[in-house]
Amino acid sequence: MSDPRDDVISVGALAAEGTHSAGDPPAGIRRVPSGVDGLTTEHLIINMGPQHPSTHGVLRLLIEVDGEEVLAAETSLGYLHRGIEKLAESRKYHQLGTLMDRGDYVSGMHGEQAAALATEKLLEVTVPDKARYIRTLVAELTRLASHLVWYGTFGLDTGAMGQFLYAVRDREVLLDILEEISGQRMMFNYIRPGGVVADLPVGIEKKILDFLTDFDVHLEEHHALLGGNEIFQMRVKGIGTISREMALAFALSGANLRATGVGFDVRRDRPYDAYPDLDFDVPVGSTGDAWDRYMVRMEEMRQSVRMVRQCIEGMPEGDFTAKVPKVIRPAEGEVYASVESSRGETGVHLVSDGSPEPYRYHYRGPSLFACQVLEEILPGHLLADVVMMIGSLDIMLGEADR
Amino acid sequence: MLPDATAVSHILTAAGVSNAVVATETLGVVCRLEAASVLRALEALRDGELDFRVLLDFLGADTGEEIEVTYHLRSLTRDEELFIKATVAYDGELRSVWNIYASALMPERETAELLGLSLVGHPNPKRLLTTDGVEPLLRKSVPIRTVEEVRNR
Amino acid sequence: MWGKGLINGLRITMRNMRRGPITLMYPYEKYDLPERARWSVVPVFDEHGDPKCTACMVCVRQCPDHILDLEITTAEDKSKHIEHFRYELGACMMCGLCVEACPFSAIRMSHDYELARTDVAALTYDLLTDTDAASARKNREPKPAGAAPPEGGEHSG
Amino acid sequence: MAIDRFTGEHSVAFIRSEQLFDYARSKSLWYMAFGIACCAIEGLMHASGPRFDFDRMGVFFRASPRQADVMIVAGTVNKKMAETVKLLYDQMPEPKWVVAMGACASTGGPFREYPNVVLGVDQVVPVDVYIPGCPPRPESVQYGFICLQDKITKRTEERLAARRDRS
Repeated sequence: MSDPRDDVISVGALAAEGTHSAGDPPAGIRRVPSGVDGLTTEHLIINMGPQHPSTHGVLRLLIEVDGEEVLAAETSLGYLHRGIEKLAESRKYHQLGTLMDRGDYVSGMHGEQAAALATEKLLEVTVPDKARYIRTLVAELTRLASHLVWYGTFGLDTGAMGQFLYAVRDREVLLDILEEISGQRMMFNYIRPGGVVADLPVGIEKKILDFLTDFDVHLEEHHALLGGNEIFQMRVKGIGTISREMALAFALSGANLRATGVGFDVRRDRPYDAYPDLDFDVPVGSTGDAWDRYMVRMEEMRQSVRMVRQCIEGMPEGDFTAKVPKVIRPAEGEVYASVESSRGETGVHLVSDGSPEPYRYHYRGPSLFACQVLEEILPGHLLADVVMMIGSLDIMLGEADR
Repeated sequence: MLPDATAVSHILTAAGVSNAVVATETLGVVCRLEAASVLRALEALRDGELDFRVLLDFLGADTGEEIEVTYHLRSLTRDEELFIKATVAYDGELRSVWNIYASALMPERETAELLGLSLVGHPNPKRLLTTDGVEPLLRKSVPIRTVEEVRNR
Repeated sequence: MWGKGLINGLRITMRNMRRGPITLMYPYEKYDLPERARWSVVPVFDEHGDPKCTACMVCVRQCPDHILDLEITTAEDKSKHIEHFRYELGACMMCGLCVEACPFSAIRMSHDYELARTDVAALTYDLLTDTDAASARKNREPKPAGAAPPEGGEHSG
Repeated sequence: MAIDRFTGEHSVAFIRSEQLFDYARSKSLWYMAFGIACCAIEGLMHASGPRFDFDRMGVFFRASPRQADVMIVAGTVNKKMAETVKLLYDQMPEPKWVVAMGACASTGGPFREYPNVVLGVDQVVPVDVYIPGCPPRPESVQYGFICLQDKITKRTEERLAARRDRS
């Protein structure tokens, strides 16, 4: 292994190439120690996780440090390996949602949507317009809920506490809405092949719009509270820079990919459900550091608010589900369907052999690919920045381990 | 979305990959090759004019007779997707493609472990998800727990 | 300017202070669960107080986790008697698939979320024990036709 | 002895030190957040959030097992994780309690058919309170802690009764 000091990232160079305008770190603050002359230090291996408050689940990192500088890191997964893929082979098609909910457990709707889309591709059914809109509506509400978790815990990693409480406060209202629509707060089991389980409850539109009116204000406050804080900016700017080439090589997706400047969004480029009818922007970053990922996710929340409004305005009349047999027996075949979940491209690779259960069910969790890139970006940073990088990648171990 | 099948086979022939079958299936454009030529084919596709720069996903499946591995490639410049399939025997070796696509690092470890293959040419061919002694769980011959077992735990 | 963000943050905190508390004092006040909320499975009884379950086993087959189990005995006249309708609360994920599948609405998802148990044995219990299935009662009902004895229903015992 | 009248079970003025300690313990259950999966969001994040406010009950988040009285195991425990659960449980000071939160920690839940999943955390460490639900509401967790408080107070009474019988 070559000396990791060779490719140490220096902040000065980044600030020069980056397009950040406001709040560059003050002069004299060096993020990366350039090594202490004349003193030999012994390398230390620090075990972080699997039970650690800021690894966002059960990620385990073995970090080799020299003083405070990270020399190498190894990611260890599998502490939440529950066999979603294996169990899906013994589940019927309409039961797949219960497993997918628990894959990426913070944005359950997207998992259900991916499973339903894959099954519909095999079945070749057309989903009614109303069902498409309801699905999009709940998926965007879930994205807001999921990004609020990321926002709250990302702040906790820096040591901030207040914004976490505000994020949870807003999320409570969202979860109440989602509970009223689907029946549970996190494991919705709402989206099924062919449509959704039940129509939207009466009067929910008003509740959602009331929430959005508040949330417009709250979101700007969230952004000002965390993103406007100089301490936070100093801690995230120039941290964990992922180049465009690295992002493509590691197959990153979602906000992590868009922060590097690649504007690929499944909602826009592989449109599904009601997204072709909606008007929304895909935010992209420029340098691909933690600050860009933060900004992209904040902008995504604004776009989600826009999309929820459009869904409510354009909600068509009609059935909420297509006619789908009770026991789904799709024809033999193999399909891939993907959705843009909160963390990236959640894909389902489904092989059917004509029986009521899938033959092979593969779940592409975007977090698995984000976990891989950690090994690459951690070396050269300080130990305290490790948690910032994990937080900024928004890793969900449920879908990495599956 | 769908790449031109003739262009794909043209690139593969130019790279010296013989008997590759390119066809359009329900999945998309699927290219079936021998396991030995996967590395060469992937390298040619990545650097070729179709520009498949991203290995979006990697998975293996137990077909009952052998293991079928699938490489899901995506080209962002041309907005196209391609699936490469190859088969490996049960006691066979899975050749790592990590130096062509870095995103294969962990999915390959996972596939090798859960389907009981040995991983060759990988920088860190350890188990990823399970502990030592756990059977290759994704194989069809390895059963899940029965209803009686889970009820009388 | 250095420090502008901090002052702005304090201003936001002050604004939030004026928004009033949202705390739910749980043991003393409870949140009104919405209509569709799904918690533990409970049986549904008809107006006579008899369970509506017909022991058709659809819910048992539908449950992805195999947490429901019906032990039935069938009499000569094909009527079913439910010995045990076992429910593993500890493994239930409250997905509602059994309730959706039930053709007679004989089970429903209750709103009871205070489910903590200190004893592991209490995680598995019977929803119904030693009762006739509804279909068995229906078969039998026309014969007595309003006479007093049918209430007893002790044919099995 | 005349002094027995004042130190007996029904005395108001004097309380056994054990009773006092257990009363104090039951009102300040500091938990170690063993958030593994989905339940961590509901039981640890939302329960300590502003709406449900676990701090009201004296239940407070600790990141280290050395400072904790209760371990909330929130999520699926698999064979790889089981060693860590045991390790962290052993590090907690006595007296200690374990709350199995959610279906997975109680019995293995939706994933119990998978051979890599441990059928409930009680196969690894002794569990005091099981909270069914997938995931349980934050109120369910709070109810579980009320059950645990009852259990702690009852434990003292039982122990004192046993000692009285012996003497």
